[in-house]
Amino acid sequence: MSKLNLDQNLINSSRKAAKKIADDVQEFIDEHTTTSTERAIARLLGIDGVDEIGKPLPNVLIDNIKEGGGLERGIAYWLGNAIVQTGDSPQEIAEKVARGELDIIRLPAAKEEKIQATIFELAQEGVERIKANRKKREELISTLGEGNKPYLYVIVATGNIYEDIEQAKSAARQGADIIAVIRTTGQSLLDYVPYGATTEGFGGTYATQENFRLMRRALDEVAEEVGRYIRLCNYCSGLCMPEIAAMGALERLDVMLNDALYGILFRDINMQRTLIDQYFSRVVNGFAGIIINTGEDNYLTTDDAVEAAHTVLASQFINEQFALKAGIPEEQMGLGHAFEMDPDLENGFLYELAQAQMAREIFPKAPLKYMPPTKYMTGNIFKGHIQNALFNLVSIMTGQGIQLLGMLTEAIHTPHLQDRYLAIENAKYIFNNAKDLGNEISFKEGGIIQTRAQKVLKDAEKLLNQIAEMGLFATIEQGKFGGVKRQRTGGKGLDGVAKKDSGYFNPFIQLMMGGGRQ
Amino acid sequence: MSKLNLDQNLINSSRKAAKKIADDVQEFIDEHTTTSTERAIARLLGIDGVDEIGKPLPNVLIDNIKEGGGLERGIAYWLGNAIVQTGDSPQEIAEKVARGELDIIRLPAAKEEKIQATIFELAQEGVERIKANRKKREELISTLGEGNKPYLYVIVATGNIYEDIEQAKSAARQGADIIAVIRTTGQSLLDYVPYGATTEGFGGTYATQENFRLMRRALDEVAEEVGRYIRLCNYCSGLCMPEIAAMGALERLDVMLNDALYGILFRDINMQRTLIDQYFSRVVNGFAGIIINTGEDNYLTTDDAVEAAHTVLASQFINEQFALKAGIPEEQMGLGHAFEMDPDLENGFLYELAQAQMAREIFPKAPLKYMPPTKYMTGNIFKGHIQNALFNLVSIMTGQGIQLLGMLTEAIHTPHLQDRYLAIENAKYIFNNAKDLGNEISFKEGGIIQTRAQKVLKDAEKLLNQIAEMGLFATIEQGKFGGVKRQRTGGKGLDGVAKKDSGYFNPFIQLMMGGGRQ
Amino acid sequence: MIDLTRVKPYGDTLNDGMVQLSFTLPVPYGDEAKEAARQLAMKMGLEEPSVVYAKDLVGFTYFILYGRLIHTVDYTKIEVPKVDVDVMSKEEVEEFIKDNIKRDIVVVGACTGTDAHTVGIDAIMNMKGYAGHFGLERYEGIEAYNLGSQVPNEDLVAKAIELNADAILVSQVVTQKDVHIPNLTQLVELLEAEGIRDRVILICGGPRISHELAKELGYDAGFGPGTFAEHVASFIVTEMVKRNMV
Amino acid sequence: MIDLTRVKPYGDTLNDGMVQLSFTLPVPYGDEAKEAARQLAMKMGLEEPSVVYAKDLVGFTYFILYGRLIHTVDYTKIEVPKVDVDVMSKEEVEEFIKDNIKRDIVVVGACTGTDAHTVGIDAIMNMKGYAGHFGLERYEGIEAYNLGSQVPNEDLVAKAIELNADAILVSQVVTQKDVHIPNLTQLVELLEAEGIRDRVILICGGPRISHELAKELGYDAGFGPGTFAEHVASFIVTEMVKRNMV
Ligand code: B12
Ligand code: B12
Ligand SMILES: Cc1ncc(COP(=O)(O)O)c(C=O)c1O
Ligand SMILES: Cc1ncc(COP(=O)(O)O)c(C=O)c1O
Repeated sequence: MSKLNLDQNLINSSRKAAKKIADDVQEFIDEHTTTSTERAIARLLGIDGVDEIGKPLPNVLIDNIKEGGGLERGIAYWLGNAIVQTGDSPQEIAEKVARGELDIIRLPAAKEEKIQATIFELAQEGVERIKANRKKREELISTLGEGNKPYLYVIVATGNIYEDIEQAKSAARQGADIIAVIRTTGQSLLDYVPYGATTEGFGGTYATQENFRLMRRALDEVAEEVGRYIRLCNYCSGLCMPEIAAMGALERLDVMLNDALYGILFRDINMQRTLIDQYFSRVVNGFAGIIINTGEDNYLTTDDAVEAAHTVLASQFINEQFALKAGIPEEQMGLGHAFEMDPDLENGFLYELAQAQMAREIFPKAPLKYMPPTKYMTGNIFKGHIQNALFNLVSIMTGQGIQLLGMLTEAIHTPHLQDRYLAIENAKYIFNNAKDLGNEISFKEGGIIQTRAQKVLKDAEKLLNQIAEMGLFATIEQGKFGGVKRQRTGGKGLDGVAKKDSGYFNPFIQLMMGGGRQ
Repeated sequence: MSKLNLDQNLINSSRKAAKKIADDVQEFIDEHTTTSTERAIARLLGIDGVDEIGKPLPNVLIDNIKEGGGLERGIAYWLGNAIVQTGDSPQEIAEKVARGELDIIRLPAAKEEKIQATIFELAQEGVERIKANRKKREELISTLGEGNKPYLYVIVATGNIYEDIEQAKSAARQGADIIAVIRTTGQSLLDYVPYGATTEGFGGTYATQENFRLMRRALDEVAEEVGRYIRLCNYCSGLCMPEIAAMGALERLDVMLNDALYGILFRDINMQRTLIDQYFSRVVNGFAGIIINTGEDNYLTTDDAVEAAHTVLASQFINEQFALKAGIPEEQMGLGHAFEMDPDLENGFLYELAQAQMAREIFPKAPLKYMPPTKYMTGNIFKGHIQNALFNLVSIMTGQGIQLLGMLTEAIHTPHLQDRYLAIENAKYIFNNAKDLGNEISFKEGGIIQTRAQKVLKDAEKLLNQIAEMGLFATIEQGKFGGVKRQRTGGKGLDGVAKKDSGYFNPFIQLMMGGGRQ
Repeated sequence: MIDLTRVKPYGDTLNDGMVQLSFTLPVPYGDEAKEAARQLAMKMGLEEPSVVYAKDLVGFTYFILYGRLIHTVDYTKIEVPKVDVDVMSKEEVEEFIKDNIKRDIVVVGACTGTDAHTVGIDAIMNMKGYAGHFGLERYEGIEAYNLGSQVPNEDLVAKAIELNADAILVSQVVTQKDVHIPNLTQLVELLEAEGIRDRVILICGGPRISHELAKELGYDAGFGPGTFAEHVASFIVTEMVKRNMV
Repeated sequence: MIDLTRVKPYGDTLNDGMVQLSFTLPVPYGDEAKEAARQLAMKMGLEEPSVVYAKDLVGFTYFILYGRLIHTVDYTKIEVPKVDVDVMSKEEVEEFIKDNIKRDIVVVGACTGTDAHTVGIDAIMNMKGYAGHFGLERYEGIEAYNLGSQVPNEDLVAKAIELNADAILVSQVVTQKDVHIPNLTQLVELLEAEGIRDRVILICGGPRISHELAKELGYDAGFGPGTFAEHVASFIVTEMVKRNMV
């Protein structure tokens, strides 16, 4: 039952336009691959570790085929061939390449079917491991239980995985349901994933597979202690989207920041690269049962939350379609939005309520990811704490899925132990004290709230149809999202994009999309 | 238009019962006077100052007639007679009595009509002075303007009137609309009003006429500066209710704490004394255009806010009737209630909303005085700041009249300068950001909110009819309000009660109630 | 690893010393005001103090600061005087009285001086109790007399003598400008003057009362926030046996 | 009366010294933890420190305290280095350029290093500006080039040389663990190595940047929160004339 009286025709038209946008781009995606996609495949086939100068073996391997001009055919082919020819395991092959003992592109070519069979068998192993993780998660949730929605999501960001673990455990004990380990500043621009446990980051901690593993273990321990499954979140964005998805799937992460456009707009990553990368990353996330979080909130840090509200909705529609293409069910679509209006705005609370309720009604099954006030947070921690309280109130009134808790020190530093405690206390208080408020109230016909939501929907529908007309690439070139303009061939990482040749194959797309999930 | 679907029959029945309760008590009141009522009359007739040992002249005078057995006839008579006989002014007479040069009860008796004429002329002067104050207030409001409702009400309580002035001015600059000068602890038990400017109080500042004057002047100054009339509030409770009303009327106070039952329950003042005292104090407040604030919030500090909610409503009905009897228009009835439920209560916010909306609908014209969380405030100033935010939100959603701002340090100390600033900021933020929320929403038919309000009304109606049956005195003896039991002849101040004799008269009742107000 | 002999505040890294402060200075808003705040923070031993917020309160300026504290505290050396008693449940206390005291004990309580905050003493003494813990009135073997609020010390002492009280409970909630100190002290003096100080167990309580303070003032025990009747009862009965007041 | 040579925090009475603090200690919750917090507060120079709230964070304890500071600060002796310029409006700046510089001036800006927070530099440079104050791009007589985010210092210097820039604007928002300090320092070194340090007006800004810090690091000026384009423009044009860069 709609509280907002939204026009279902506008919703349908928006969704149709978004589908057209995604269809167009998907054609382009299907014809291309990237270095990071191939590295992710290598990882899923069991390759890990670094060479003697610390370069990750997936990079070593993909650089090897890229330099040899073989990126177009994809690592699955080359690795399969190498296995057939040498009888070595993928890891052994990678190590040999690293030591300069092998150039896999120069090996004689085995039979196509042989290669495929070999690779598919190996791929199946990776897939099984991920399936097992998925099952383990389900088991733990069914035995331990889990928090109520909105899940309380907090970040840790000390830069040191061991400190992060202390902070994360403490947060779980206070009531957090999801722990996100923020990445060190700039990691998204690294064209490789660092290796091993790390203790030196700025404003965040390196995303590495070992760090994932350490934190996963710590959270499983504390979950037993508090009797509630604690979800682990990391960032599947930047130049290594698909690789991080692979690592997350292997280490049983539960939530991933994963947006089709974020890297383009906010990290100036080349748009072709990001769009191709996001596809495979989402296939993996979807299969692994990972909830993705899209980053529409970011638009509002560079654009105005009142004026640009429709771009958030438009982006949610687009992200939804890209996610569907990658086989992600609605229940795993943590579409993003944010409480980012100027607190001095008269009736701003009503507009925020309208926006959040609108998202809820348009994406009824999605565990919407709601982001707190950040831009208008100041050093006034007392006022900030109330801004966060109103944010929490809107969330409980509109049934959001994931609540990224606002920190009263947002404008000052990454969260301290007590900041997180106070944030959790804030949310718990309000979620409990106003538990059924949403059910209790309805909005005035034609009032401020309804009118606002209807306007935002209408504007989004218009924008989406414009984009469908002109294409996503051109739209971004014109700066329609977040007020940020990017060129089709600009930004970082374009050199990692290659057009697939006819012999290209990626076994995981088939295994993960093809009903393999049961 | 009712949002709560309240049963109008229950409201009517409650009001009728409350009227019966007040009628019964008024009969008793009309037959009695008190020392403090007589002292108030003395003050209104122009008597002020202290004797050589610091005893206020109004006390000197009334003690004189009381000791002489003349209290029953009232000071107006004795003073009138003394003026007629001596030709002195009231002040001169009081001074002579103080010096032991005169015993006004032993003077020969003049003619009744002569005495009355003399006194009424003098009384008329007092009345004119109050009328002028009233007019001055209206003028200032119309030239300077005033804050929007809910008025922001803050307290100052340094113990030192000069520090209070600094704090009050600063608060006005931050946006406060009403400044209440809290009284020093225990003043309500003094059977006299201290004299002069004072600088030593505990948890509050003595209410003296000079302190009123100093603060009034300071607030008028700052009002010019901020372009907004700033109201001054004090406490018209305790053993000197009518006197403080007189002082407030003379010094243009705007708001007075003034409850028919508070002194009985919370200061253990004799119930006969308080009920008689409240009557004349309210006549004066009403005439002076002063908004009274009743103290139903106090019940919830000693009783449970969920269970005792109906006692708050019942008391509001009773206070309304007593106020009507004293000629106070609804627009001056700041009936009290409070946001005092345990913050850990599931859906507590909904119950608070129900209570506040109910008060709004039942007393549509009253500038309801809404009191903040106090009992469940803790040393956790951060959580406390959000408790106050929710309180502010309920207020703006339900159109309260006067918002006593919650202090984040409520559990720690009387407010510091910055506590008040933060409280004002909190309220302003929420009042503006959720300005029209109340207009925008309606409550579910038969939902938690409606059901709760209906239950509270029903329980109040039942209680009021019980009280009407058994009488107010007996009800209080049984501890129905605030869980506090008081005996009819217990508590402080009974010795100040006297039965009027046939020659008794109080000129001000006639002048102030008798349409004298134009 | 944490060195408990040199404990420091913790923000997000061990020994980072992070502390938040806020205060108002009676100086006009501006860069000089902020610098004054910073300098005060440095005098407090904060490194890199940072004024994260400053608000003009007209003639006054309000500040919020963060900084890193250089001071440490030796946690291993800390000893806090505590009420030294095994807390019993209501039933255990009742059993204990039956077994060891063998008569009803008399407890008189009040909120004294000008203090009118009865909720605390009621929580301990009245039937209903507090947060689900019954009050002393409901204890078998305890006769509890709650005199209420604003009771002069003289009246309390008179009542204690009249009832031959075993224990006196005093509640003090208003502590502004330390008003409770002379009031609490005067009670001890009165009891001594009457020569009955040793014959009663003298206990005070309230949100700002600690056992340490109570002892200093000459009380047998002091109870702060979070006290329930059983804490007080356990102390009284154990102490009575210890002192041979049976 | 206030003695400005001995200023103290103000709660509700002059010189009461009232300060609020909060911090976490890595020790388990309990009376000893509270005492540790109190002792730290005393070391900070707080009299009668009172732990008004303590929360068990399991292995850690969070505290809120109040106390009275004994320290004072001499307000009359405080001097804060400030950007010393009369701020002109956009129109006045444009006039000033026309009258005194008589050519277009070139300003290059960027958010450097790994910092991706462009909102601040955009606020100063882009057309739209900030809070109703237009950015430098819109100034007649100013050619503004905003290079965006995550710009390596090398690229910035190269661009400045290419455009023959009169002023370079650098934004630094991420200051965690002082990452901005080496980055800002390196830029100065690069400019010196290229021999053009004297030929440009070098300015940095960001929420934690003060003029004082900027000067220390070898910049001509530093701008913090609340800066608008006109502040920066006024400084640049005034300084250009002062340095005879016309
Ligand atoms: C309720 C209340 C009132 C009610 C009291 C009603 C009543 N009959 O008790 C009313 C409205 C009347 C009131 C009035 C005033 N109040 Co008052 N009040 C409060 C309030 C909101 C709650 C106190 C409370 O009930 N706490 C709940 C009880 C259960 O807790 P507790 O008292 O700490 O008791 C526990 C323990 O301490 C212990 N305990 C307590 N006593 C004893 C005794 C013994 C023997 C033992 C063993 C244990 C024990 O056990 C209890 C249970 O665990 C507080 C603020 C707050 N949130 O704390 C202000 C507060 C206490 N009040 C304050 C003030 C200043 C006043 C006034 C003086 C203001 C004025 N100038 O008019 C007046 C005057 C009262 C007077 N003459 O004493 C200040 C005190 C400041 C200070 N530190 O000195 C406070 C802190 C508010 C503030 N920030 O200004 N108040
Ligand atoms: C928006 C934002 C983002 C956006 C940035 C989008 C964009 N394109 O700018 C996104 C989401 C991308 C982001 C990401 C991150 N952020 Co961020 N972000 C913020 C946020 C919410 C607001 C910053 C802002 O826009 N302020 C508004 C502008 C107008 O203010 P300003 O920058 O101070 O600018 C004014 C003045 O300082 C001055 N000024 C600024 N620059 C210059 C330059 C010159 C020459 C002059 C004259 C003046 C001047 O003039 C401006 C106008 O008055 C702040 C928190 C907050 N509320 O402050 C966190 C914050 C700055 N971010 C933070 C962090 C840690 C990050 C990340 C590193 C987190 C991570 N590990 O992923 C990432 C990575 C970013 C990176 N590589 O740099 C921290 C920094 C902590 C610290 N003290 O170091 C903050 C404080 C949040 C927090 N508490 O953790 N962030
Ligand atoms: C979708 C998405 N990915 C990633 C990030 C984190 O940014 P990065 O790791 O690129 O610094 C964010 C931050 O908001 C985001 O929204
Ligand atoms: C009606 C009323 N009068 C007076 C007071 C102040 O109390 P006193 O001055 O009696 O201490 C209050 C406090 O809540 C009140 O509600």
